[in-house]
Amino acid sequence: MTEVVTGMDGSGTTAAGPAPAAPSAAEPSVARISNWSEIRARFLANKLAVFGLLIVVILLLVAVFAPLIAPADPLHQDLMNTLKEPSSKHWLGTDALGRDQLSRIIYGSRIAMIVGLASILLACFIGITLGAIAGYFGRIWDTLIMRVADVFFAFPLLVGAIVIILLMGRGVLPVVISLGIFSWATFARLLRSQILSVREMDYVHAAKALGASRRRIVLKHILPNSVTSVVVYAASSVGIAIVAEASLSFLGVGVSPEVAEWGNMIFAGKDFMGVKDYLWVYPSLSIVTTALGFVFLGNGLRDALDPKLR
Amino acid sequence: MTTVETAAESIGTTAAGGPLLEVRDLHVEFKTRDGVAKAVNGVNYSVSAGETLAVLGESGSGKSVTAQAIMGILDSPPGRVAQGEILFHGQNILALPESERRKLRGNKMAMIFQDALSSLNPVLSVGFQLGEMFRAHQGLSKKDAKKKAIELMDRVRIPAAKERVGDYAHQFSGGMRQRIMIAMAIALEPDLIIADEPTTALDVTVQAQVMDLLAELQRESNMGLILITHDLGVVADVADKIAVMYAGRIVETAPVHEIYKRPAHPYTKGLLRSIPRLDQKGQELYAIKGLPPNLLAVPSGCAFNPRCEMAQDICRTDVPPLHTVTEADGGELPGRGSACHFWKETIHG
Amino acid sequence: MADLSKDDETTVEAVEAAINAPVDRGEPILQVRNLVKHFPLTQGIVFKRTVGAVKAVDGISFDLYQGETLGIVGESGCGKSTVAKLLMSLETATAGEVLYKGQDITKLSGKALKVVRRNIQMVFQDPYTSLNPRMTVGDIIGEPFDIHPEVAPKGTRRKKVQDLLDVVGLNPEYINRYPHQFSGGQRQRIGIARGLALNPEVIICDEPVSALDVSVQAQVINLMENLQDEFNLSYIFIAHDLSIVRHISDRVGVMYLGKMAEIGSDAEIYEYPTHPYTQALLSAVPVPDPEARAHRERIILTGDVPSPANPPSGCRFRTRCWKAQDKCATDVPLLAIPERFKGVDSPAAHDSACHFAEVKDVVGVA
Amino acid sequence: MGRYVVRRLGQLVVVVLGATMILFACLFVLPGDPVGSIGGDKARDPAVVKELRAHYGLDDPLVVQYVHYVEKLGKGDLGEDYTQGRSVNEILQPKLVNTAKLAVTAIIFDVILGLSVGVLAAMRRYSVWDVSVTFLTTLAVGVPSIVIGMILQRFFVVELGWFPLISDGSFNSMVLPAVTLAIIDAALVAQIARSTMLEVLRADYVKTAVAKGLPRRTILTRHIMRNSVIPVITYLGISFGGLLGGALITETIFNWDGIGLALITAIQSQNNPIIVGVVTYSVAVFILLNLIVDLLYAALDPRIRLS
Amino acid sequence: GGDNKDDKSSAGAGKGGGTFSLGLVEPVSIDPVNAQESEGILVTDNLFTGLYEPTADGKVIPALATSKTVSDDGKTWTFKIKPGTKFTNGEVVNAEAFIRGWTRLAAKASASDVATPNVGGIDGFEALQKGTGTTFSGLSAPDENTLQVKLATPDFEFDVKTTHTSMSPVPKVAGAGKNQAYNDAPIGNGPFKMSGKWEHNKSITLVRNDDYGLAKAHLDKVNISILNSANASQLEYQGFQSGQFDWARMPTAQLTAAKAKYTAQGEWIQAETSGMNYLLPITDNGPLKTAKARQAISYAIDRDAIIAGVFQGMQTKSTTILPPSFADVYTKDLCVSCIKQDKEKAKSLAAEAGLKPGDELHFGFNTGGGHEEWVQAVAQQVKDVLGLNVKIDAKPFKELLAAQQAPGATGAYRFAWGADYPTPDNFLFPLLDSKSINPDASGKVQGDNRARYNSPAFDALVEKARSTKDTTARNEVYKQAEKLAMDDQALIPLWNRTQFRLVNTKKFANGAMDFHEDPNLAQITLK
Ligand SMILES: Nc1ncnc2c1ncn2[C@@H]1O[C@H](COP(=O)(O)OP(=O)(O)OP(=O)(O)O)[C@@H](O)[C@H]1O
Ligand SMILES: Nc1ncnc2c1ncn2[C@@H]1O[C@H](COP(=O)(O)OP(=O)(O)OP(=O)(O)O)[C@@H](O)[C@H]1O
Ligand SMILES: [Mg+2]
Ligand SMILES: [Mg+2]
Repeated sequence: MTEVVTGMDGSGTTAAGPAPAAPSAAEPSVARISNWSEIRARFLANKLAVFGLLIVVILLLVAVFAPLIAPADPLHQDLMNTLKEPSSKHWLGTDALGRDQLSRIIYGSRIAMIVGLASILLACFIGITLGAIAGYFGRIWDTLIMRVADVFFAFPLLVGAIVIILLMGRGVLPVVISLGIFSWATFARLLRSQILSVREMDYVHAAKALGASRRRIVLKHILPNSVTSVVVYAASSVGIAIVAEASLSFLGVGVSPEVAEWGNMIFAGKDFMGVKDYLWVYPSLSIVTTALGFVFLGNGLRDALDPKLR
Repeated sequence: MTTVETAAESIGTTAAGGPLLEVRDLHVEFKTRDGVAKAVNGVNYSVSAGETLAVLGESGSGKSVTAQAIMGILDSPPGRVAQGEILFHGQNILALPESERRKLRGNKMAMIFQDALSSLNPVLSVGFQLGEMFRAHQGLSKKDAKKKAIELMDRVRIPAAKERVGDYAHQFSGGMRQRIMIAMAIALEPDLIIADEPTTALDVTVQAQVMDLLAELQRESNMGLILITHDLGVVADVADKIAVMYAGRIVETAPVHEIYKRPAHPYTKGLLRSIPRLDQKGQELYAIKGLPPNLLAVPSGCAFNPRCEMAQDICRTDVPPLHTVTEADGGELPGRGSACHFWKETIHG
Repeated sequence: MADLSKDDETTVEAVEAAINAPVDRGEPILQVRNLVKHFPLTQGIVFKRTVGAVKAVDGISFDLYQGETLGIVGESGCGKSTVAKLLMSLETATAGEVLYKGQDITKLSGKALKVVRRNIQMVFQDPYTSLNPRMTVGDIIGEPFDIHPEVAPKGTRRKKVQDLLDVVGLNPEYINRYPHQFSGGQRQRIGIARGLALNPEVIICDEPVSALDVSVQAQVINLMENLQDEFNLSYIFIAHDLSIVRHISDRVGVMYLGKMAEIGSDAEIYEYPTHPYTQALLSAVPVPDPEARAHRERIILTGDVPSPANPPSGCRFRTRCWKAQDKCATDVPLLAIPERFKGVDSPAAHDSACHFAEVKDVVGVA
Repeated sequence: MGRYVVRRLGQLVVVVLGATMILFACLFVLPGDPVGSIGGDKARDPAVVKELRAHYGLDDPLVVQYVHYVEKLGKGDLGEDYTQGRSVNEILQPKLVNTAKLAVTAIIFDVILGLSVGVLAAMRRYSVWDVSVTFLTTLAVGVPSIVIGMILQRFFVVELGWFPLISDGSFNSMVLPAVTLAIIDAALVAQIARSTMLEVLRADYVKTAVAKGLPRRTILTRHIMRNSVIPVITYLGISFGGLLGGALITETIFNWDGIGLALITAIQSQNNPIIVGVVTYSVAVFILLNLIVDLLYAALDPRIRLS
Repeated sequence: GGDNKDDKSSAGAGKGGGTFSLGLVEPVSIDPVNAQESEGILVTDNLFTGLYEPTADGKVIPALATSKTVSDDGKTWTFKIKPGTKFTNGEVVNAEAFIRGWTRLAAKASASDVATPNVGGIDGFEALQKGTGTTFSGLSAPDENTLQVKLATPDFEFDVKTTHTSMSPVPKVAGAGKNQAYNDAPIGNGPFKMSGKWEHNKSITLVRNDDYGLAKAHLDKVNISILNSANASQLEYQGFQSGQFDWARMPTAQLTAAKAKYTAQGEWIQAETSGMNYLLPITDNGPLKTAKARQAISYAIDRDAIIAGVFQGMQTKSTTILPPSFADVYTKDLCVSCIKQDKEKAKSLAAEAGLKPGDELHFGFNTGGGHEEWVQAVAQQVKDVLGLNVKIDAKPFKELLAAQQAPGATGAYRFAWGADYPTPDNFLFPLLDSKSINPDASGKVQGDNRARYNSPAFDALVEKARSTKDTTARNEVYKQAEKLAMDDQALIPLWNRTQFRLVNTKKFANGAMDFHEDPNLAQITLK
């Protein structure tokens, strides 16, 4: 998150870190150090990152294999067994329609993953494209894009999302689109400020001096060196998007209420606060865990993607 | 200010005559993710009042870390003094409690850093930062402190000091900033100043101005000066004696005149030979082969051995102690030492 | 950006033909004429207004001959790097010409410029920021071949990269390593290898060794000299360390505040400097010889370098010059052989932009 | 600097126009007839409907409506709302004040809580304290504020009875909503404060301050805190948009009569003038706030010149 | 409202004084001219007293009226008004005050939502609505305390309509309908009066009217906190629990727990009110066009299971269109398909109606009303039994309304109807009479008959009932009409509108729910 801020005011610190202690060049390493294996090694050395990855992978697996894992159909109502406390039969109890909570949470991970990932991917896509244009081409593009970003930035996320959803109707796609559309501005700003500093790096001049095309300079030199903070921000935003989606459900504009989705579950369960707390506690925990997983993963990725960090 | 005479105040009044500062077998380590980096490995040197000791050596050899250990401003964690003594006016300051050491800093010993811009707080006016010294150590009022700050700025020849006392670091040129750093160091007339590469970031003409000023101020108040640098030219200009560091150790010590004439360590020798000279246009430059050592994996034996042309088997196994260097006839050379198994061959060969 | 119309096609061919013509040793390969670069000082975020200009380079002329090394010295901010960038067309010149084999490269763009860029390369000061931290050494040195595929057929590239590593004295097996795994000196070698990849004729070195330790600096300088001999390169060598410049250069130009103060052969500049600024500069260089310190006369300048946004009138050095007179404030001294040395067969008779030029030996050798 | 402020205010106009334009485009292609919402849910006489449409200019093309809106906006008039026929300004201004009260209190919480927690974490880096701060702050961001708010309400209002349920404008009734609103930002502020502190702690000028022999306290307050607070302020400026989003939920839970609640009600009843009004206000406030942040920024950091 | 017959007894029943607090959603209006929903009515009913009043169990009792007569043609009504009562500003309440109020209600400028159903039948209404006239030609005051009403069409239940709060008298200061000062602080003749003005979205405070012309209230003061609709029942309940409110609704989810907790203390109020919950089928279009299809749906729903599972037994199944509180006409089990789920019957009816498994059925409901659960249960049952592809469509209320009104709407909608006054006509005519479809040019339904039920036979029966003077006979006709509509399954009854309230019995006595589901403030006494 910090990167966001320092990025915002344009004082992002991207200068190459201090000179590392001289590497042990004594023994020529013959081993082919591939890009990925090195990143992987750095990543795996970071316990928190691995923990985050574990959470995310488990969630993804759960989402993909929900039908195999879930003990029951998340939509199956059993009106004779409504509001049953957690038991061996229903590990996390049943809701007001006698649906198995555990199964709903398991299926809910699908929506969470889709909404969380897709909306952030969308925001990233728009934000990175526009941020790159603004940062690299500067001038009128910069002014134009940044003013538009200001507009979106000043527009409260939930408000924007609600309007779009009213426009498109309820459902997963509108939620994804609206969250994406109203969160790209941060990505664009972040990337732009990073690019502004990377743009002046000597290796960019070197590539220009070689006669490299703009495309090449942007794609090979500028973007890879400016997206890390975007990656971190994106990862932490996944959690924010999931929370926002849950809030939309609370405000009655999320996905359709029968859908097994964490926000819906919290929304339905909140009325039972103090009576049947398990109804809102477990879905809330699911959201928190997911958000934590992505944040850890993001921070880990940033560290791993940076070959300088050791 | 206080009635109780603290240890720090008593320092400086006792033990006159001996060296001002003596570093004995100092070891400093840093815990890093990849292991313990032994940045300083048994450094010995001393400075007397009015004397200038130049500490030479390439990047990462431990010059700054030693200085920081003396000042007590090591990054700790991860750094720590693992072993050794630092005697200031004969008293081991490493044994003092932090509150006592704080009173020494700025007051009895001061430090000038390499990069003046980043060493000055960007959001406080330079006058304020200068005055702070007097407020913290002498309890002066804000107004008096400001007056003192102006005096100081005058003293380091900052034009229009009165008008500029409220300016911020970024509003001064590089040379002026460094002069402000010097002003800060001499503010309380300390006994010892450590200047860590004070001019590396400056242009030659400005560097000359600043070095001159520093030398002059030192002479005026008879301070001990430790000048850290890797510029042999600067050393030749101002130093009285020299200590050369390599991989966390002192590899050679000598009075300034001696070392240029007769280096007693192959590293020093290589260093001197590899400097291009303004007054000569030679052929190919001499170059020390190989690379500086990795502190996480310092070569066994003499740390310089992989790069040394004279290296023999013993160099790969035994760490050479700092030999006292003698003339060919056996007469001792005062102040000279070399940590080379083959110092004789080096100095006489 | 370039609109490659038909006219441009012919230009490209013309340029290609021109630059493929060999140049004899001792002939000028690069001619710089009245080069000017002003950076606009702007205010405002939405609507930018120009409120002035930083006169980073303000009318500079010199020649670079085939096979020689031209050193350029001067204090920080005097415009050295800007000159380098102009020569590389990394910045667009405000005025003036840079003629490479007679082609004005400041007017070229697109393909034609790309052709020229094959022949002029650059080595940067900071070995830490001049290599993309996310590319392997192989990719960095191989990038020129990706950009100019005609230079090396696909299959041969890896080999070529390894050869280049060998040439600059690095183990060819390092090809898959990342820049951060190398020391500063090694990184600078990688930068040099990248510069050499396209077999350029001219290499512009912007302070290539300033960031290196003395013990490593010599290795790099030696390498550069060897490469020059081997590949018949012409160097423009920018530095603020006058000793290094003297060591490597055949001719030296001294810059002050966007202008060339003095230019001549190395002996002329170091032993017979006629411009006061050159003299001050040389005298300020610390000499690694304690014997010299007693009998060296040093000229300590007062004051700081003025801002290039608002340079002094007349001679730009006059605010710090001990010889300055009224004339210096009004007349801009031209870079030419000073009146009093004209026709004199002496090393002092070289270009110097001072109204009161006179020889003063400050190095103490001659 | 005066010029700078003027230009920033000019920018405000541009952004407000942009935002309202987007909103207009969205709102008026919405399904449903806003006139249906004028008054209650009852069916009404077509003649009346027609007249109402004319009164609110709803039969004009979108562009004309927008131009009318902008014209009025220029005079500081935000139009009339649909349900009560009252001036939007008149309706929203007291709510804006209420929300502002809440937001300011929340921001004060943010700063006090976030800054102190973050700074402590940075000072005791790698300690149990530091790790738990990292963990808890991440946690706080991950829990929907609905849940936080309802837990607080249940516990402190219903169980303990410490705070009134219904706001009476007193500070006491503001505590819970403000805390709910503040929690996420406080967590983020703590994270930011922690990492900038770590950066500042390593800065050379801190080393200088230590080398000067200054007391720890002085170093902390004068040299460290002041430099660390700048990114925090920036963050608070830009987080305002999120704050308003949070206000939607907080105000609903705590029945706080602010613009968030007004917005929710307006959205549910398609009371477009109110929606547009709220967004206009909030965008304007957002920009004004960031202008203040910039000025503050310049006041705190002399390197920044506003020109 | 007050009850003039129990004057003495109620005055002596409890102690006076006390402040009663409750939470309320922001009313549309607290000026009778546009008061319409239970929130607005709560306030206006206590600020104003009209001719007649409804009782909680659906009877009509006189308030200021001392007698009524209707002509045999059902077109002329004469009311005698209790003399000498006053508005709180001292003005006398006489026939003129009623004429003033009703004229104001009908005036075009007032743009009242409740004018047409209440005074629409009076001569001269058209002119007022169009703005061409300023006086109500059908109203006259033969003397100070006599009000004569001439109707354009016969209406033997006009007296019932006068129970509506909009039919209150107003003082001269009321002025035009749109009168911000009066709208926000109405001056009336009821048991309470305003203390200060309406603080929008914040509060309304009432204090006792000590000059009230009928039985005086006991409470000193009523504090009404205005709550947001999205969270109101939650807030009310929490407010009650924490002792900040003396009256509260509660979220459905908390009903069981609340009942268990508060029954013992006698704080639990439960009543079936004059409201009904239905599934509204669109009868002119789409899958539910035929009566058989609608019956199939009705049979497919297991109301008992939903009541047991979702409502935890807190609702009562309904089998009629009219609410049980209309005791005179109520005929249990009129809706045969409602009595018990019958999957086989549902399937065979569906087959006859041409409803095939996989057919799409649109099912709309509004968010924010706590309907999510049972809607899903109903949808699931229909899906399970008939194999229909039920598409749940959740929308904010206004949008749902628009969707129901839209030309070409199909499927079923959640629907509930509460009576404005206690007469079958108030259900049957607006909901099912073809005149209440009232489509505009585009086909958008403007009336309340959004099921678009169109049966000439039904219309004729309603017509007939309206022109029957004798109450018992009239009720018989209404019964017939209801049966007809039920046989056509014009609406699908689900459950009665059972309402639950909590009232603070530690401090107060006599608290109960009135006809509009509001607390009977005028009767509440301090303990
Ligand atoms: N805070 C730290 N954490 C880890 N290692 C450190 C730290 N500070 C210094 N070191 C290590 O200690 C060694 C000695 O550093 P030092 O700064 O003393 O070198 P130096 O001789 O001053 O070099 P230079 O000429 O570049 O200033 C270096 O290898 C450095 O990596
Ligand atoms: N892009 C730019 N915009 C505005 N001013 C610039 C720009 N680039 C350089 N300058 C200014 O032009 C002047 C010359 O800069 P240049 O980098 O050429 O100096 P230099 O001689 O290379 O200095 P150094 O030795 O520090 O590298 C400086 O005052 C600098 O601030
Ligand atoms: Mg150092
Ligand atoms: Mg430069």
